[in-house]
Amino acid sequence: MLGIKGKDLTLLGVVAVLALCAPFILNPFPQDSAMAQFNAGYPDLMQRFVIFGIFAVGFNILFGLTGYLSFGHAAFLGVGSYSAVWMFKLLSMNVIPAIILSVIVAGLFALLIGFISLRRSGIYFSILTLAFAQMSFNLAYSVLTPITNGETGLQLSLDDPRVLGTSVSDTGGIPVTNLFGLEMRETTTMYFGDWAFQFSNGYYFCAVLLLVSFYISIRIFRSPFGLMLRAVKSNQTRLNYTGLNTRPYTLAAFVISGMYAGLAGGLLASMDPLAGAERMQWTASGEVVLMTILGGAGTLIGPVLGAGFIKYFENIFSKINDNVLHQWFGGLPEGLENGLVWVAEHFVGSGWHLTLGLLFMLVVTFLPGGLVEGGTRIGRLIRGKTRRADEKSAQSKPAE
Amino acid sequence: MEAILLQILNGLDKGSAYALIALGLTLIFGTLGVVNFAHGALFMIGAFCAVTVQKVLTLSKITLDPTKTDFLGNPAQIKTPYVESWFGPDIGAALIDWSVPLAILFAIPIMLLIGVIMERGLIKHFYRRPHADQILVTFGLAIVLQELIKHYFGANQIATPAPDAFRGSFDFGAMLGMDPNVVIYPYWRLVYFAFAAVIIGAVFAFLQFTTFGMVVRAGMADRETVGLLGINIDKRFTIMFGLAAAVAGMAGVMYAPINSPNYHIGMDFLVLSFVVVVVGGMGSLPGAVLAGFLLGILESFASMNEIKSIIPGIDQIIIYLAAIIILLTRPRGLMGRKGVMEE
Amino acid sequence: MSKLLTRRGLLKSGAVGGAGLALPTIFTASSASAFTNEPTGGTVTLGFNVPQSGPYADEGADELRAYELAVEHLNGEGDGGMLNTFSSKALGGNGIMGKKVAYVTGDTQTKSDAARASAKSMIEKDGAIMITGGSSSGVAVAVQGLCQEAGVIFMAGLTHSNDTTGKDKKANGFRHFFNAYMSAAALAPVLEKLYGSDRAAYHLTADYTWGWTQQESIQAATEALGWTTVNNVLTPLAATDFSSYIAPVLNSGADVLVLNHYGGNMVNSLTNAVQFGLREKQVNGKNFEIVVPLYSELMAKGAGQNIKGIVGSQNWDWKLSDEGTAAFVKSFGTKYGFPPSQAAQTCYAQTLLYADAVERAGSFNPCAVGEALAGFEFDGLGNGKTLYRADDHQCFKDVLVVKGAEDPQDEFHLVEIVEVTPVDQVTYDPEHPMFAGGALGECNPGA
Amino acid sequence: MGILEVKNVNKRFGGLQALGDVNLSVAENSVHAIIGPNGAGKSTLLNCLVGKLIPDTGSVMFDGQSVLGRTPYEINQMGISRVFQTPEIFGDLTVMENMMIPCFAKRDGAFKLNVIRSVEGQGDIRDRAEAMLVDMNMADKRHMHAASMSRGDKRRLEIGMCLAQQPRLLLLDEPTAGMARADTNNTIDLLKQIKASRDITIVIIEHDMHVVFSLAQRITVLAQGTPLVEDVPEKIKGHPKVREAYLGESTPA
Repeated sequence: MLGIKGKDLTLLGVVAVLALCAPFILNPFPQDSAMAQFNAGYPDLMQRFVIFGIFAVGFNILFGLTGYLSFGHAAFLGVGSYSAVWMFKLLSMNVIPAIILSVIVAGLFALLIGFISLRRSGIYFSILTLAFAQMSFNLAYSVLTPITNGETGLQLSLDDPRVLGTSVSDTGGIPVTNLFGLEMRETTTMYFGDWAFQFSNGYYFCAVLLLVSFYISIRIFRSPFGLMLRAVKSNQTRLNYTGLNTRPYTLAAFVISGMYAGLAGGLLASMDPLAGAERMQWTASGEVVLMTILGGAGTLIGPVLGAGFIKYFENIFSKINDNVLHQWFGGLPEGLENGLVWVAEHFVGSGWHLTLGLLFMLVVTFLPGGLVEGGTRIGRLIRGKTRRADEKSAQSKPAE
Repeated sequence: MEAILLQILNGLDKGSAYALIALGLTLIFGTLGVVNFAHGALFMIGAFCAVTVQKVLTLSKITLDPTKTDFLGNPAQIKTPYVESWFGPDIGAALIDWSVPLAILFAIPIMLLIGVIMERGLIKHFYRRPHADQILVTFGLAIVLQELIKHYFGANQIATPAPDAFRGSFDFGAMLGMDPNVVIYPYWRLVYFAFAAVIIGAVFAFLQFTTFGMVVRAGMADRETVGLLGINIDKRFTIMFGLAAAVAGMAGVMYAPINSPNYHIGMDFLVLSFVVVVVGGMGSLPGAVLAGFLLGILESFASMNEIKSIIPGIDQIIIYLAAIIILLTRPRGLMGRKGVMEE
Repeated sequence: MSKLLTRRGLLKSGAVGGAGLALPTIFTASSASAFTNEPTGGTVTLGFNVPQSGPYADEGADELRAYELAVEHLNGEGDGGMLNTFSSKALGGNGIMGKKVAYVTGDTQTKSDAARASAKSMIEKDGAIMITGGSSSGVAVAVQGLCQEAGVIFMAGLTHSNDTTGKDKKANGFRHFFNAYMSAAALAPVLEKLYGSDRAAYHLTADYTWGWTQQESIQAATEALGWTTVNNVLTPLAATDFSSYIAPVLNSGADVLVLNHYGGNMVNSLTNAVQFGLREKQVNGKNFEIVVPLYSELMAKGAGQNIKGIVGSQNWDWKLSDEGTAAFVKSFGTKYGFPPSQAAQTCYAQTLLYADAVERAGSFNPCAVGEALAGFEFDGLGNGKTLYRADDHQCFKDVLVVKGAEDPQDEFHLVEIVEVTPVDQVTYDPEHPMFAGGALGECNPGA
Repeated sequence: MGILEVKNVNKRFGGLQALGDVNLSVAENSVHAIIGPNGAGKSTLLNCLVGKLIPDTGSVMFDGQSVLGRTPYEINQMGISRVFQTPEIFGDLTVMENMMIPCFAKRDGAFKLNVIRSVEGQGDIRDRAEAMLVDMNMADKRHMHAASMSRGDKRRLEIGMCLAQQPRLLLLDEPTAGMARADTNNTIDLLKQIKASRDITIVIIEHDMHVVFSLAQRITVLAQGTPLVEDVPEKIKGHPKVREAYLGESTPA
C-alpha cells in the first residue's frame, strides 16, 4: 500500500494514529488534578511537536543517511519563516502560497549553501554550514532589519498591503492565517468529565503535513537514492570507484532536508505569524542536531521522538514553579515538603535546562542508539527471552 | 596608520583569548579525537575560579553600625573581610586586590582535577563512539556545568577587577613618538597577552621537548601505531585532558577582569573556538594559535569605522566570512593534516 | 494555593453532575464565552512570562519575586504593600472581583519565539487572562502582538524601546516602564548641568531596534543642548569584547562617550571603557565622561567599581522617599532579604494596575479593562503622580537620573539619585516622529 | 595497440621522482602483473590510472581515450574497476546492498535521483546482484553486515562488486596482502575462474611471486619509478636485472 510495506507501513500507521489522537494522548490527566501540569495537549505545543518533528525528519535525511553533520540547518527554518510571513504580508493570509514559497526559498538557499559547503567533508563541512547560518543570523538581527524586523522578528501589521485580501479584518484586527477560509487558530474543545481535549485546525493541518513528510522520508529511505546516501556515509572512496558521483547525491540530500526545514519554518509562521531571527542562531541549529541524535540518527521515527522530547521539556518543565511544587508535596510533613521542593526546584522552572542536560547525558550513555534504542529494548523485554536467539540474527541487519 | 596599529594591538589581545581556548580544544580534538562541546564550560569554570577566590577572600565578619541604616531601616551591617582582620587591613586589602592572579594558583589544580574526572568518568567511554554521541554527551555536560554555576552564582555578571596596579592604560603611541592618547592600551590586556604567550610557549615546549610530548605528538599523527607500541596511551590521554582543561581554565581566570564573567560566557566562546580550531586545521596546534590571532586581528579591523562605512555590518560576520574563505581556499584549514575528522 | 489551574472549574462540575461521563459536551471555545479565557471559577489566572534562562535570568527572577508578592497582596496575604498607598481604593485584598488570584510562570529565554510559545501555552493551556513580564523590547513587542491577536491583556515588564508604545503599540498592550525618549529627555538637562553645553559625543550603539531608538533619542536631546555628535558606531549584539570599538574613541575628538547598551553589552563596554582609562583622560581641556542612558541595579553590580560616577537614568529606585516606595521596599525586603530592582517595581505596579482596572471596570473583558486603564491617573505606586495615556498606553511619570556611587555603603547602594526629572519634561506628543507609524487598533476580546 | 597504453608518465612528489618515464602497454584480455620492491612506484602508477593522481607529464589512454583529467567515477564509468589493498566496501550495509550499488551504477550512471521506486522493487538489479553473489559463492551471506565478515570474504565481496559493473579492465592492488596461504590460493582460483568465464583484462600489482606466476601472462618489473623489464613470466624468473632490483629482499614477501 502506498508503495511501502511491512514494518514501514505499520510505522506510518502508528504515527498516523498517534498524530490524529494526540489531543487525547497528550492530555492524560484531568485538568484540575495536580498532574495536569504534565499535560501537553494544547494547540501550540502539539503544533511545535509536529513542526519540529518535520524539521528533524528532514535533518535526518541529510545527517542520518549521509553522515554529513550540518550545523547551520536553522538558517533554512528561518528563511522559510521569513518567506511565509512576507507572503502573508503581501499576498494573502492563505497558508498554501506561504508554505510553497517557504519550501522553494529554503530549497534555493540550501542549494547555494550546500553547493559551497559540500566541497568539504567532515568537520570542515560542519563549520562551513555553521558559518553561513551565523552570518544569516547576525545580519538578520542587524543590517537586514528592513527585511527581517531584527530583534522583534517579522510581524504582521494593520497596514500590510496584502493583494488578495484585506489589511484589516472586520473586527479591526489583523486577519488570521487560514486554509481557504478555515482559520488555523480555531480550536474546538471537547469536555469529557474532568478532561478537556482541544482540537485545533492548525494542529491537524501540521499533522497531515507531518504524515506526508514522514511518508516521503520513508520512501527516500527505501529508494535507490536512499541506498546511495547510506553508501556515502559508509564509504565514499568505494562509491567514487564504483562510478558514482557523490556530490550530486549529497547536494540533493542537503536541498531536500533544507526544504523540509523550510516547510517547518513556513508552518511555524502559519501557526503564529512571527519570524524571529533567533530561529537561525546556532543554538537552534544545535537543537535539531540534538533532537536527531537523541531520538536516534538514521532511524525513521527517532528524530520525531527526539523533537517531542526536547520541546516537551522546554515547554512543560520550564513552567513548573515552586508554587506548583508546594502544591504537589503539600500533603507531606512540612520539613519533608520543603526538602523535596528544594531538591525538585533545581530541575524544574528555571532549572529545566539542567534536567535536559542530565537527560542528554543519561540517554547517550545508556542508550547508544538514542530513544529508539530504548524502545527496542523495552520491546525486547516484553517479547521475552525465548525469542532472544531470533533477535540476535536480526541484529546483524542494519538499524532502520 | 595609528588606527591600524591600534587595531593590531586589539586584535592580538582578542586573538590571544581565542588562541588559548582553541589550543586546549585542539589538544582534545587532535589527540583524543573527541568533539568536546564542554570545552567552553571549562573556560567558564576557570573564570568562576577567579570569582570564587574573590568571594572567599571577601568573606566578612558582620558587625552592626547603629549610626547608619540599611534599606529596611534596621542598623546597617558593616562587613569586614576576615582576611583583613587576620592579616591586618593592608595585607588583607592587598590580598583581595590581587585575587585574580591568586586565583591562578587555585585554578590550576582544580582544573586539572576537573579535566581528569571528566575524562575518566565520562569521556573515556566515548572514544569509540560516533562523533554525534560525543557532541550530545559533552553538550549535555556543558549544560549541566553551566546550570550548576548559574544556581550558585546567579545569571548576572560578576565584577572581578584586576589588581589596582594593572588598572588603567598606558600610552603606547606616546612611547613611539606619536601624539598622546592616540594609541592607548590597558595594562591588564598587556598582561593577558603576555600570559597567553607564556602559556602557548609552555604547551609547545612541553610537547616538543619532553618524552611525554613526543608520545602525544606521535599519537596525534597516528594513534593506532602508538597504541601498538605498547605505550600506555590511556594514562597520557587523561593527562592531556587535564592539561587542556587547565589551559582553558587559566585562560578563563585571566579573562575575568576583561569582561565580568557570567554562567553563559563559555557558550559564547564555544562556537567561536570551534571555528578557530577548524580554520587552523584539524590536529594542528600551531594552526589553532595562528587562526586565533588571525581571526582576532581581522575582527578588530572589521570594527574600524572606515571599514564599517564601506561594508555595513561587516564586523557582525567577518569571522564567519573569513572562515568560509579560508576553508574554501585551503581544504584543511591553515595547517590541518589530512584525514583528521574529515569523515 | 488550592487550585492553580481551574480554568473551567464550573463547567467541569456541571458536566460531571449532569451528563456524567456518558456524553461529551462539544462546543467551540469562541461561542462559549464573551472573551478569551473568561474566568468562570473561583480563581483568575495571570501569566508571568519572564526570562529564566540566558543573561537576563536574574532580572527575570526579580520580576517573578515581585509578581509573587503582588499576588500575595491581591489575595489579602502579607502586609498589603503598595495596596495601602495606591490612590485607587478599588482593590480590597480579596483577589480580583472576589476571585482568588492564581498564576502560572514561563521562561521567555529572551527570545521572541520562545516568549511567544510560553505566552501561548499560558493562554491555551492554563487559561491566563493577562500576560505580563519580560526583560527586553523585542520580547515585549512580540508578546504584545500575540496578546492582541489572542484577545488578552498584556502588561509589559521591562521594555525601554520607543517602539513598544510607538510604532508597535497595540490596543491590548500597556507599558508602565519609561522609554528611550524619556531617558534622553530626563538626562539632557542634567548632562548640561554636569558637563556643560559644549561637548562632543561619541556613541556606541547596540545594533538592534532598542539600541537604535535609544541612540536616536539621546542624540536628539543632547544636540538640542548644543552638543555635537562625533560618531555613532553600531556594535554587534553578540560582541563581548568592545576594545576595538573603544580604542579609537579618545583620538576622535569626542569628550563624552555614550554607551547605548543594555545588560551584558553595557557591563562589558563600560568595563572596557574604564580599562582603557577613558575616565582619567582630558580631551578638549575637559574631563572625559561616560554616559549610560539606561541603568539597572543588576548591571551596576556586574560592572562593579567601573560604574562610579557614571550618569544614567532609571524608571524607579528603592531609595526614593515616597510612601509607596517605602511600603513596597518594606514588604519586598522583609520577604526576600534585599531591596527590589526597578524591574521588580514595574512588574509589581503593572499587576496592581491591572487588578485595579478590572475592579473598576467590573469585568475581566480586555476591552473593558483597557478602557479603565486608558487615561487612568493614579499615585502611590512609587513613581509619584502617573498617567496611563490613552493615545498610546504609555505611563507618564517622573524619571530618575542616577549616578554610580563613589563610595557605596553596601551592594544595594551602588547608584545614587541625582535628580528626579518631573513628568512635564519627559512628556511628548503621541505623534512625535520617534513614535509615529503605528496604531493602537481596536481592542480585541478574542471572541 | 593494447587496451591500456601508458606513455612517458612522470610524477614527482616534492624532491622525489616517484615515476620516471613509465611506458606500459596492456593487451586486451590479458593478465598483466606489475611487480617491484617497496617504493618502486607501483601504487603511484595505479593511482595515476584511476584518476586519484594526475601525472606531471605523459599520457594514459584507455581504449583509445585519455583518462587524464577525469575524476575517479568518470574513469570507472569508462570501464575500469579497482580493488584496493585493504578491501574498500560499504561496511554499514548488508552484503546484498553492497552488491546492488555497482549494479545501480552500471544501469543508472553516475547520478540518478531515483526516489520514486523502492530498492526492493528493482527486480532487474536484485537478480543481477543475486547472480553475482552466487558467482562469488556468498549467497548465504547476503543479509550479513559487510563489516562483520572475514577479510577474505570482504576481498571476495569487493572483487564481486567490481565485476558486477562488467568492467573491461580490472585493477587489483595486492589482492592477497596479509592473507594466509590457503586464502591466497582461494583468491588465485577465484581470479582464474573469473578470467576463464569472461572477457576481461586484469592488471595486478603483487608482492607475492606465487600469485604473480600463477596468473600473469606478462610481467612488468618496476624499480625506482621506472620499468626495468617487461616480458613473459618464464623470462622474468631468471632475469638478472630483476634479481638486482630485489637484492636484499631474500624472499619476496
